[in-house]
Amino acid sequence: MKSLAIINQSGPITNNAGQESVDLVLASASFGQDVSVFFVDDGVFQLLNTQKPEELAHKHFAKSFGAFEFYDVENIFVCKESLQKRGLEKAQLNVSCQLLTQTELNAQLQKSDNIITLS
Amino acid sequence: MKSLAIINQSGPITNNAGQESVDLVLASASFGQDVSVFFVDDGVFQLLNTQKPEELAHKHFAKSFGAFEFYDVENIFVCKESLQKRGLEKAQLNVSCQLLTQTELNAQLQKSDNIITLS
Amino acid sequence: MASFCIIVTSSPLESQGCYSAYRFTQAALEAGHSITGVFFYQSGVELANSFQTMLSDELAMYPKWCELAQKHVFPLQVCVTAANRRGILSEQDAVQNDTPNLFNLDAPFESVGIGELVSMLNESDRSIQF
Amino acid sequence: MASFCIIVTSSPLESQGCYSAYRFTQAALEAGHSITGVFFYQSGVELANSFQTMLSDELAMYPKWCELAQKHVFPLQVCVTAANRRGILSEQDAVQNDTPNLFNLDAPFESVGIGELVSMLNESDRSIQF
Amino acid sequence: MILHKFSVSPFSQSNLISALSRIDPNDGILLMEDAVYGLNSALIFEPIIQRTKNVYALQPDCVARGITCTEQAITLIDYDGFVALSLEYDKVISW
Amino acid sequence: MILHKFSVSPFSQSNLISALSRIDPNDGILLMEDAVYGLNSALIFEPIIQRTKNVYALQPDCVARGITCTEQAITLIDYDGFVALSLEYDKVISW
Repeated sequence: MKSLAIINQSGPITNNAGQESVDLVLASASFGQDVSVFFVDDGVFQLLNTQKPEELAHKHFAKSFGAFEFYDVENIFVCKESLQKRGLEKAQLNVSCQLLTQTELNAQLQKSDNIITLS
Repeated sequence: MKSLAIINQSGPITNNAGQESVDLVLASASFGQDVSVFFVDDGVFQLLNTQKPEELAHKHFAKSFGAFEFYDVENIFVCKESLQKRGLEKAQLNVSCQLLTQTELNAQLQKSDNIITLS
Repeated sequence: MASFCIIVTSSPLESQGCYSAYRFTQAALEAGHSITGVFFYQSGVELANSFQTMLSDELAMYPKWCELAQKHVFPLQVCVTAANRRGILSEQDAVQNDTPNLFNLDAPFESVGIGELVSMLNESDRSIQF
Repeated sequence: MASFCIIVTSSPLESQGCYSAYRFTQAALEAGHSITGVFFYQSGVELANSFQTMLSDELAMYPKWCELAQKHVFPLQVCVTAANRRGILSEQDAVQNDTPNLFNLDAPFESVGIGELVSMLNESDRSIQF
Repeated sequence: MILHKFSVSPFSQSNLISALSRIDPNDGILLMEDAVYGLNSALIFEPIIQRTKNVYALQPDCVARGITCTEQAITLIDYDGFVALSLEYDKVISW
Repeated sequence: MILHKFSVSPFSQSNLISALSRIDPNDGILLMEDAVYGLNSALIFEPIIQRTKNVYALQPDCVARGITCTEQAITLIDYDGFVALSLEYDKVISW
């Protein structure tokens, strides 16, 4: 089995990338793939614990992040620089995750056999 | 009859916005609408006279700009700042047009009843 | 009271635009304004695909637009050329293709030329694009 | 010689990605490499809509992909959930809807689950996304 | 006067910054959809409120994204306010 | 080592600038589709060629857009070269 990195680059409401990322993470993990999930650029907005997509009748797909650990998806990495640039702090995030510097992010990506971005 | 401003914001090959802008310009003009065409941001790349979309089997829709005058579409405005930022000069453009400063651009847009952007 | 022409050029799944346009239209009607019509162009035409099948817990914009347009009686016009390029065919397109049942653009959506947009713009006090 | 898994996530009319993927696939095959398959996900599934009708002087990617896949015998797999959300239905989906003729996803394209992507990734030396 | 409407994230796309100098001080600016993310960064909203006094943000889009607006110079509106605003200005551009 | 592939215009989207500091000096960068527009501006391509010596641009995409590459540090490749390049690196990321 190869390892797969899934990189989220878009906010949660503007398009379907977040939902289709969750679909991909859960399906890959259930097929035994070694999955890591990354949140970079506007993708970090998916993690904001104050979001209420119900306000716009949108599905709150970020609640599915809580299911990641039951699928043994434990590598959840967040770009520290992307957070800072967007005025966000770790305490505002809705999932337990590791903050990575740009260099650490590159090192983690080097470890994955395949990489898919969703934007 | 009201006047219509059509603003191009995307380059010629990446998506269908350029073709669908031409469709809109020619159809509106043939229905007697007073049409002005604007090229701003990456839209100015549609005007580059060295482009060869045939290299990628894409249609060279920018050739239709030559037909604008036969439809009495004579107001073709180009954002000077967008050109400069992208390293382009007026001599490289494929259609006769007026270069506008940001202030002049705003003034022209104030004159149009309706404004549609294509990006 | 004013009349609005609503233009949707963004794809329903790649932008919030189609939803924002719906909420704007709803609010305008509630405030007593009228909607001359909604014109779907560029990727906006994807909203008119009757085959769209969302999962049960996901937002489905297609039935929402149908319901609103039928309740308040305003047209949902779809540019035929933009639609055909994106695999959205009306019954008339299907008849021309000699496959009369194979279409996915159905009432209350109408397949029209761009001229209809020009007419709508001229009949409306204000146009708003999403 | 290597094997490639090609992933297409961009819409055919909103990006050059679908064309770039085609040229890459063609070049890889000409160099003697093999294509495990092409997986269409997100807006990339729109390429699989058999109703797409381009004007005669416009680039039509649908027939190009069909021809290349049939000549070199590799699968064109379309994620069923992503496709259904975008109004792209297979014959099986149509049968389930009790409208057995109303489908626009046809051979050589296949409607599959995401598990097929995982299998392709594991069987390929390299994956490239467009 | 024109109401300039922005819908995409100013962190990932530059159309707001590019359009800013095209906006007249008497025009209005409406931030909605992903453009409301700009409210989280003074680096982004400062140049906007310096350009014109008429800056609005669509509150339902802020609430859905979990974004709060702390800047007094920006007026929060709902969809009813959006409809009214579109009639206060002569026309709307969706950049 | 990773080949970082960019496809959108650096004039309208910021993903290239955002990703740059995530790129290792031994990684490669491929500019294709609208990203080749960056070749028209030293402000854009200078930080790229300073990040890594391994910078490539897809020539057919330049030709189609009418863009010429004057910077010697950037290697022009065709689709055959793109296929070869994707195998020289361990993996490809499409930002």
